[in-house]
Amino acid sequence: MNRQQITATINGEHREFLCEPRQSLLEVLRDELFLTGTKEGCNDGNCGSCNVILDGTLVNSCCIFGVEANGSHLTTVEGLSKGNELHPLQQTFLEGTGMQCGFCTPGFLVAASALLDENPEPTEEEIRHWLVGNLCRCTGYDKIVKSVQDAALILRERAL
Amino acid sequence: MPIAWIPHPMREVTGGTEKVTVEAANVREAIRALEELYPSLVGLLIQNDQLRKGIAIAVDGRIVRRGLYEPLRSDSEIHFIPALGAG
Amino acid sequence: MNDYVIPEKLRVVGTTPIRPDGHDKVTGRAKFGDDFHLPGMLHGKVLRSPHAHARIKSIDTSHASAFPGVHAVVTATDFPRITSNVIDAGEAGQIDMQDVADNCIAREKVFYDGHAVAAVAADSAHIAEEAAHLIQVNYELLEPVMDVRAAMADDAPVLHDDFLPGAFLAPTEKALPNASKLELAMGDITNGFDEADIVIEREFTTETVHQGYIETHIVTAQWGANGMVTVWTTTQGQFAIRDQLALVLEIPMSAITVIPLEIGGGFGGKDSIYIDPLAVVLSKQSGRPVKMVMNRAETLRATGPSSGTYIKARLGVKTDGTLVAAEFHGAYEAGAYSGGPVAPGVSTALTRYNIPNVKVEGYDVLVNKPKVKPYRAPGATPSNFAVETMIDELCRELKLDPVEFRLHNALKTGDQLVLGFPCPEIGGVEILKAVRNHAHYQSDIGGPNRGRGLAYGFWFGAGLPSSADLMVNSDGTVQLCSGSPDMSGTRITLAMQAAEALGIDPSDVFPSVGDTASVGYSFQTVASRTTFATGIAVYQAAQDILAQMAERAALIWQIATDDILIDCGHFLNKANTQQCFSFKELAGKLDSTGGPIAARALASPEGVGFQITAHLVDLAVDTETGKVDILRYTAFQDAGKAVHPDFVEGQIQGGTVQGIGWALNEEYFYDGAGQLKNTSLLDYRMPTILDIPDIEAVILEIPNPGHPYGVRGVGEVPIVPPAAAIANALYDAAGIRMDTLPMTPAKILDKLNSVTN
Amino acid sequence: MRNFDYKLPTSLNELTDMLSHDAHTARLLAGGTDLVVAMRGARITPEVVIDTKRVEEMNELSFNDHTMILGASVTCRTVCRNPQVVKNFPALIDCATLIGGTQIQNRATLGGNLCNAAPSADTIPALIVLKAQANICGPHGSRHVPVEEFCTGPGQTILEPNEILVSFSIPLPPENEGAFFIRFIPRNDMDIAIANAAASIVIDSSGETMIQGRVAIGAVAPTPLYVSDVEAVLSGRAITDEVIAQVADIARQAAKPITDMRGTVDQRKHLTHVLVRRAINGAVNRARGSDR
Repeated sequence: MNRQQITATINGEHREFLCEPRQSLLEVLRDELFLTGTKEGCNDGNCGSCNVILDGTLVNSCCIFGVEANGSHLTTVEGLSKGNELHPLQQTFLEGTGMQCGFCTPGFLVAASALLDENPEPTEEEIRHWLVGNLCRCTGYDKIVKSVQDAALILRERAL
Repeated sequence: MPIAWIPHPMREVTGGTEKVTVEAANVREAIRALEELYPSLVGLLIQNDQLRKGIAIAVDGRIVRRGLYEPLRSDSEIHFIPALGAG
Repeated sequence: MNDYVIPEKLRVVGTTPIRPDGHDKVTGRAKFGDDFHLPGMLHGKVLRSPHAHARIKSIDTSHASAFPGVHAVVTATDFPRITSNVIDAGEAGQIDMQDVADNCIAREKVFYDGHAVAAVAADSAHIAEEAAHLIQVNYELLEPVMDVRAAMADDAPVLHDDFLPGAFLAPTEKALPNASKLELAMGDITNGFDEADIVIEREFTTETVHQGYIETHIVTAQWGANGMVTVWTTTQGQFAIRDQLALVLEIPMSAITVIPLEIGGGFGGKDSIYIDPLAVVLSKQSGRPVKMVMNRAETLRATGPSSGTYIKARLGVKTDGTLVAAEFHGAYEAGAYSGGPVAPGVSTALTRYNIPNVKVEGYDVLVNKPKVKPYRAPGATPSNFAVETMIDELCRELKLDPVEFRLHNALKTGDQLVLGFPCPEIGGVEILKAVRNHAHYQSDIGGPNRGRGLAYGFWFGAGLPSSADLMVNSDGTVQLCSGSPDMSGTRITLAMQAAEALGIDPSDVFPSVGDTASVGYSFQTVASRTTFATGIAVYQAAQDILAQMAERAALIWQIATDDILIDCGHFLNKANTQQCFSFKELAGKLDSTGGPIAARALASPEGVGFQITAHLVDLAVDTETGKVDILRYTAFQDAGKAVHPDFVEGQIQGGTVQGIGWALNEEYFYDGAGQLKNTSLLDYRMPTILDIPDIEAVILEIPNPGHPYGVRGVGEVPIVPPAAAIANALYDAAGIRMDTLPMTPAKILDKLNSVTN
Repeated sequence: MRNFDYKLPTSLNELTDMLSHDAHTARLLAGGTDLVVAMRGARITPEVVIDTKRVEEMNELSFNDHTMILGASVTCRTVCRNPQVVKNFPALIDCATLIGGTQIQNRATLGGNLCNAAPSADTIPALIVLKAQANICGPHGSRHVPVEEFCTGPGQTILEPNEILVSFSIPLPPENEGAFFIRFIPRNDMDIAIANAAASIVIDSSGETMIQGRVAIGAVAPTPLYVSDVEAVLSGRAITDEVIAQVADIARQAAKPITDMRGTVDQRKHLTHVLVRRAINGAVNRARGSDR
């Protein structure tokens, strides 16, 4: 088997692992590194459950081969909190009931964190446009939008 | 005495009668009492000593859990209804 | 049967504490179906039929078995041939286990595109998938039948030779091919229509839809050396999985432990087994644990869907707006095996109006599609769409306000239901008045090609068995274990009810979901029943705990237990209220007064509170393209008592959005040969965050006397009226009457063209 | 998924050599948003996958006095964030912001969209009306082909197995030109176009007359279609609803759609008319400077 050695910085940690070229980044994260917070919902780029941040950009890890991540910096949902201190998005999704079953939640959190990194003061419309690649079947989205708005406010207050 | 309501399509068997007063302490006895009046009715309700697939029982306005063994009061009303299921 | 005296003031119920399982879900630590790994685990994949209807002539698995990395290959011959075994699932109906078994792996025939034919376990999922495609199946193709009306025609291809035409068929009535019938009636339908001044009759069709949970079906199974089976899975009911596995595999229920993992959405679709027995037998044959993960295409092709329908309905009304007669005929797809949602679908079709003369008939129709599964208020969305659009038509014909018309005809407490018995406590009138008084109803529509629609919806819900264990810890905290998987926050709603009953803080109750070896039997998390029915089990267990603790206080004070007053988490000596233990203080004394205490309650509550709702929608339609934009949406619903109002609002919003998807874009596309064409979330078009405005949820609380805090189920009914509300708004906007779901831009455009021509 | 060899060349020469070696069994990987999915579904089963993300020429985005050079592996995100693209080519922004969600736009490339050659590809009609040229490199040198000649059928292109789409050259538009892209989908995002259309219009100084114009339509023929007949009809005509409708009629006639699960023949022809009208109006507004 043509397994290749891959090196990447994942959630701030240096990681080395072997992967077959046919393994997606999602499979590698879940099956080789046991970072199972990143979810598979559709495996073809249509639901956003597998979202990670790759070298500063939000991507669907199901549509990327693991070998493509060689030398990259990755952030997964496991990297959003600092130890036991939740990211403001995690806090607001929790307090604002921005989730029901919680399965799509890691994808939404990662996607929303990428948004707030780029745009600390998004309008509701900007939030909805940014998150259109993330499907949620439980909430009807309203509480997700509000949770993102609330988190943006917390982050802006912290930045003052 | 309890009253048993005959499901609409089964009234063919009862000659159109829609409800029957029965002497019964539970649903099972009520069906036995119906059987004496309308022998062919029981096979429409019961199979192998169980309610037939698709049938559930309501007593006094509540869909009951004990099925054939549901106790009846003297003024109880029994309805045979489609099993509703749920998601 | 008892009606509860609902306390006027509730301390915990009605507040919004944070769910205890939430932290793990926002940090990615929660273990969903695919997040569970065992050492040495193999990966299983299924070979599925590409044909909608075919006889299996032979299967050659030799190439797959010889493929490097493959450890086991199974086909139907590796499973026991069970004799037809009907199990009684109480008020949920009866299940034929032979059908369940055959649906998991096809024996003589395949009945739908995607029907499992064989399965492989290998070192990796990639290897298993490659090997599965080396299995050679020789099929004799049979003609498929994909539409309910075609399936009921005299010359229709017959799916099952031993098919029974149903329990509610009159003895002399001729059975239809592939269809079982049920019938309900009250009053005199002929006289009723004679009394009517206006009679309209309309026909409707709706397409097959899927529940669309984002997590697919996943199971891990381990056959132990001693023949004990352990299954980790994502399910709405661990006991249902265990019982069905035992019956299909013919092993004792006690030999199987099903451990429910977190569930990534179900909506009714994760209530039974699919790949579970395949994983168990692959594990038995390989001697290794086996995980199986359905991909999205498999999930769409082989699980879930809810019925497409054909509906014909007739309504009779007097000029004063009084509904006097109604006739409803609904044919619902059952899929490959009988047992679709026709009974609740047709039983709720008219139930929210008090109509004296009614006849309802329903057909459960076999077609070459996956066996349908419950989907949130199963069957009610298509029937509601039909009747509520006809009501709207009558309102316009009679120039009556749609709220006033519905108020005039609303089903009230004590009115006779089509099921035969009187309606229990129901808040329909209050709901309709809330619509009338709401700013949305009184606002201007504000622009051309815009319209407003109203629809009114009803759902029964169910009780069914639930268990709950409570154990008091010496520090005064409480363990709560139930058998109800938590799909959307029920750990906290159960913990809140325990805290309310025990007089303690909800943060002192730790709720968990037990496996089949550790908690009493519980029916699935379905039918809007967990907060209601499992809540009653929790309440009963809490009463037991309080009684046991009162005995301890009595022991300490050397008085009779009857002399103990329990008040909001305190135990007092009635004769000397200076003598008082807080819950925590008394918990600390349990060890020294006879040992720890625990309580278990198994409840099967019958006092189900019916669900009633009204939805109001504003939309705009692009008359050149047929595209609909939802502008404003308000849903009014009776929650009985909202235990956790944020989650009730979430249920209303989420169910409404599923209903909007069903209304506008969601459907299965089969080609002429019965192959499903839209097997991805690209082409199975569920609503995105850009398709939906804020859904305003207006929660009313008309207590259900069948629950100690007045709770009704809330989860299902929100999906019932959206399709009709949108159709009615489309008429308001563009003068077109939609008679089919989904109301895609293409269909809207066709209607617009037929109106202008 | 069948296994394969993954290669990561760092120059165009290296890439050309690799491709020549495995021409019939290799596929080029850019963003992967189509390729990975197609491979997972076994619709494409390459033995070698050659990643183009490190090839400088394919990742170039530069401007000279007359032309934009847009590397085939430049992502939609990069395109959308480049102020000069935003200023000069709003029609490219129209389509590049419509391809999938944020996550897809961050990976998907215009070169990939063209080479995938879907009839419904959203960037191709815009590239056509912007007179984009595909710069192709092969073992025997390079050639330059107008984008409208690139696709030959669903999933089929003029590329030889050993050829590579390196970049696009797109002429900078004059001040009085506007271009616009629009598509129709049932939802508000995340769908494949049932039909789409792009138009570029050059207007005179009065702002009331069209001097030149190009129209392209998609999802209504085996390939995205350049509707060449409209140029003659547009030129020198006053900007009126009648003229625009006349142009849309020509596009509708040029459309040769099929019925599939996403749309019917009639619906697609009708939509072509609607979308071409809207695209022309959008392009005119931009040419007038009223919506840049």
